[in-house]
Amino acid sequence: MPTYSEKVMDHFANPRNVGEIEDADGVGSEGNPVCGDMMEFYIKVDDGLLTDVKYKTFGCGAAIACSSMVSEMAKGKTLEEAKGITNRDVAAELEGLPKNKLHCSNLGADALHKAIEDYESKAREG
Amino acid sequence: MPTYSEKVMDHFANPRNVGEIEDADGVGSEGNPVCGDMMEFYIKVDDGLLTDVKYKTFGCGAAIACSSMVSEMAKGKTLEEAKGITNRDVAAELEGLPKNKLHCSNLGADALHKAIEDYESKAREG
Amino acid sequence: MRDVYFDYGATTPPRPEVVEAMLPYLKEQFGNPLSLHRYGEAPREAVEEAREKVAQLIGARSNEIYFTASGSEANNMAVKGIGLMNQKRGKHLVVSAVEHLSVINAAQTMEKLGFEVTKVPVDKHGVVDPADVEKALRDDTTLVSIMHANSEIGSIQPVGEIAQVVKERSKAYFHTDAVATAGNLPVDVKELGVNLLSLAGNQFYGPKGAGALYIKRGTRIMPLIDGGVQEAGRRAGTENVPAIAGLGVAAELATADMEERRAQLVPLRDRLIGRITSEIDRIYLTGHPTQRLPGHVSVVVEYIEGEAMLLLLSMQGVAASSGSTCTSRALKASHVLTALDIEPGLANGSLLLTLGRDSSVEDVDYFMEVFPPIVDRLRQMSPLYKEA
Amino acid sequence: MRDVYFDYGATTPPRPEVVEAMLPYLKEQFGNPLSLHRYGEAPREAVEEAREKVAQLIGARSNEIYFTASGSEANNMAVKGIGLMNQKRGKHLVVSAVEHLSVINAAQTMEKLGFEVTKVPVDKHGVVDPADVEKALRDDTTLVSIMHANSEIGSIQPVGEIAQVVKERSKAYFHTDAVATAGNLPVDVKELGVNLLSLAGNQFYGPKGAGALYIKRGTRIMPLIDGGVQEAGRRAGTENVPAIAGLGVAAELATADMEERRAQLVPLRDRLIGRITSEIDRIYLTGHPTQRLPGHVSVVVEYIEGEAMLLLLSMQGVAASSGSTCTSRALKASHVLTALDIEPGLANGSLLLTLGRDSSVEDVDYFMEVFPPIVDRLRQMSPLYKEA
Ligand SMILES: Cc1ncc(COP(=O)(O)O)c(C=O)c1O
Ligand SMILES: Cc1ncc(COP(=O)(O)O)c(C=O)c1O
Repeated sequence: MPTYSEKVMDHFANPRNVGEIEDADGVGSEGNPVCGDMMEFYIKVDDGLLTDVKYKTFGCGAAIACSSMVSEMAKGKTLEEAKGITNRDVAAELEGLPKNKLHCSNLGADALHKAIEDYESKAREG
Repeated sequence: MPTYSEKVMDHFANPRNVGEIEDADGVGSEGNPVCGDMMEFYIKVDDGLLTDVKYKTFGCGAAIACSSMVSEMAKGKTLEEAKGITNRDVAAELEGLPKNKLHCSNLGADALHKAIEDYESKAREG
Repeated sequence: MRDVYFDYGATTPPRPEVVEAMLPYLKEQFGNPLSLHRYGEAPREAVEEAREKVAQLIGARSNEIYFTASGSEANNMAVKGIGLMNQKRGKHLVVSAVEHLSVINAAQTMEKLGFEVTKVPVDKHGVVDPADVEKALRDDTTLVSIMHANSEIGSIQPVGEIAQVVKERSKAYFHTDAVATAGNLPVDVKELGVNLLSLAGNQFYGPKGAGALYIKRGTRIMPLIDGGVQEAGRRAGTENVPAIAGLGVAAELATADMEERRAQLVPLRDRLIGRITSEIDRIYLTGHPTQRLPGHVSVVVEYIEGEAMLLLLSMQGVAASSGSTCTSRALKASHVLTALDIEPGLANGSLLLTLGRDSSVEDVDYFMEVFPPIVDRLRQMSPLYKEA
Repeated sequence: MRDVYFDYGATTPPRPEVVEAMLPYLKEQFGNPLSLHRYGEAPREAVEEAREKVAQLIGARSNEIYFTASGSEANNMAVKGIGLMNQKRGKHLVVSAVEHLSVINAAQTMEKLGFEVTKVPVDKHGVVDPADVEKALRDDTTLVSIMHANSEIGSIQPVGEIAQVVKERSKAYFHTDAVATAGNLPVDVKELGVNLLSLAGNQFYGPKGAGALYIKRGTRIMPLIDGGVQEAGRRAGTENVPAIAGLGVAAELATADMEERRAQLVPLRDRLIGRITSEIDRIYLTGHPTQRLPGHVSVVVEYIEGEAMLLLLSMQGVAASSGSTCTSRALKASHVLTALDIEPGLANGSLLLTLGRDSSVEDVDYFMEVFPPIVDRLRQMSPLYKEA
């Protein structure tokens, strides 16, 4: 599959941190199956740090690789640092994505941000 | 040139009876250079017989072969017999002509008939 | 790892005899068929011989065969050429909702040029009801175009019946896109009763770059490509002699071994359909269960996405395809799956396995070894599966 | 007997490197470039590599190159695609009187569809005066199509100047049919200042079945062949990968040795023109004496007819062509010679000698040995010669 970089293929074939976190501190999802890509992120937060990041992804190779990459990039970061991760950073870290995948499949950062928002809104409420 | 039969190619390559008859008894021409084919037939008549038939032809392979074939078919024939030669007979005798050549290049019989007419009208007048 | 090509629907490998037949025209016999000298002879004969072979394949006369460069060109030529040539009689066209994009989009262009197009629906198996075509017919309909078989879902249309209806109930010409069937199933223009029919060599072990449009004698049609006198003035451009020669040989070989090939493929297809739908849950066959192309298996797999399946299959040596949004370059949901009323999320789980000459039981069984774990794996990471 | 091919204008033999480059895509690498799996990889790369090479040949960007199956298709795509897409801006097209029939007849079809076409005349050398193009321009002109060089009379048009005039004086797009020049003479779309340009591989030692249309970025054009996403959605149909790969190699080779080839051919051409017009009386060069294609010799021979010359030349091993009525399948006088005001009888004495890579001084001299007796012989039997 020449349209994907080796890095993408590596993360697609061996996705890091797949799964759910039962007692997640925040959950966020982005995309939907109609478009072909949907991701759900779960985070554990401890003292402002992302101690765990997991996800489930329905989608193409790019979507799965992006989720995996985001989870790797975010894990261990502060919430502020994680909020600073953009879809662009993810694509760059993956050594590029095919042009036609840049918009629809590269939703990992957005889903992560939603999970952080979820955590923060719960924190405010709770 | 696969579009022409061997017989056509033979008559084209070795046209019979080419030339003019200085003191022809009849001359007839058909076609014109604009269409790409023009033939002029000369005949000698003796006692109702075509003792000599010659022609000059401007035109394609088919036109030259038709002229040659007509001259061969007519020579030695009676005027009446010669009048009976049709363009179709000529094409048949040549083992066929390409369809697109049937109409424009197959003028030999017509030119011959004109030469006979010329002879007959002179005979009537003279 | 086994190397399994299950994408004969995308294109077929040219048979060695086909390539062999092309070579002389790429080399010494490079002449232009229009040339009067000897360099034109063999190429001209090759083209006419191929025309006869293609005519034989579909029961036509050779002077009713017009070579094109592709199935898409043949389809465009039919739709636009008939429409534009007959506009005085009317500006209404009828197509089905599951036509190939080369028909659908050609019809759309005709709409831009002031024509009206009616799209006939299909049932849940992707099959057109002749009664629906009848309903769509109008006094000003000049062309009805219904494909012979759909390459995405495999369903075969009742083209003969539809042609009959069109003939009886209208003055419209009837065109069928037989790109998926010609060379693979018996196709006879007289039996089908069609006025025009498209085919493409690369779908039956012929070369790319060679298709044909059958145009019944007496049909009024405007050229798509104007110019010189090639193809009786109906399709200009220096003939692609090697490809046409190859198409001829492919047609000849197909005529000879079609039955044998069908007898090989139908059991393989049914074995694969049987195993895949019984051994994996929540997987559904698309298209008609029996009225379908030999060797054609198409399914939708719930909870997971097509491209991801293709990538993992590919890592196991299996080449297949999908109608999922992500695998379409246009990134649009397949209009065919949409026409079947399959909901878009499910349609994204589309998987297409098209078998051909070199396919074997071993291939099918190997596939059924590697595929279930792939489905499992992707479902395990799917947020939809969890929710289900 | 010597074997002399003097009909490179009809088509050129593919170079061995070209054929070599095609073979893998006829065999193992038969896949469809759209396929996501490994069978699609090499074909897809081959197509994109060829696109770059063709772009380089004409100084374009690779995403401005759209592959077609022939020069005629490219011309039709330009004329119809620009016309139909821009009809809101106007329905007036300008072409020259000596365009290839694929432009002339495409324009005629546009007339049937409600467009107006102005045909710009040429001078006695077949050359268009930019001032005449300027005069033809109107507010509603959307396309001007003037060929780069004419393959029947060899004349090269001042395309750069014309493009300049069109750009300055109108909002029309400018298309040039460079089928006769691309790969044979330097062609640079930026230098020429054109919006669209057609070329065909079989004119420069590439394969048949592969041409291209250059479409400048930002040009509004409607596809001729609608359908799938190939060629960025502008030209549907499974790509003819082998032919496209061959076209790419031909473009690369042409880029490399164009100067050398010109340096070989111009002296041969001029030697042949010099000898033929000095050693035979009543024979006239057609087209421009110096602004002409390298290797291109075209004459009219008084009193005799073209096909007869070709047949006798053929018997001497020389393959040539003619624009005479009898050698045209359509049996119509050449519109090019007519546009030069050559009277029809004389036009029927047309003879075309087009030299190429394998042509030599020996070929030219052999030709000048066998040709004069042929002229003599035919004149001796011509009723016109006698009268003269
Ligand atoms: C100037 C010109 N334009 C267009 C064409 C048509 O090219 P094709 O035969 O590839 O369609 C030719 C053919 O020789 C040509 O010489
Ligand atoms: C049913 C059908 N019609 C038309 C086409 C287009 O054929 P081509 O790619 O040769 O243009 C295809 C291609 O697979 C097809 O399956």
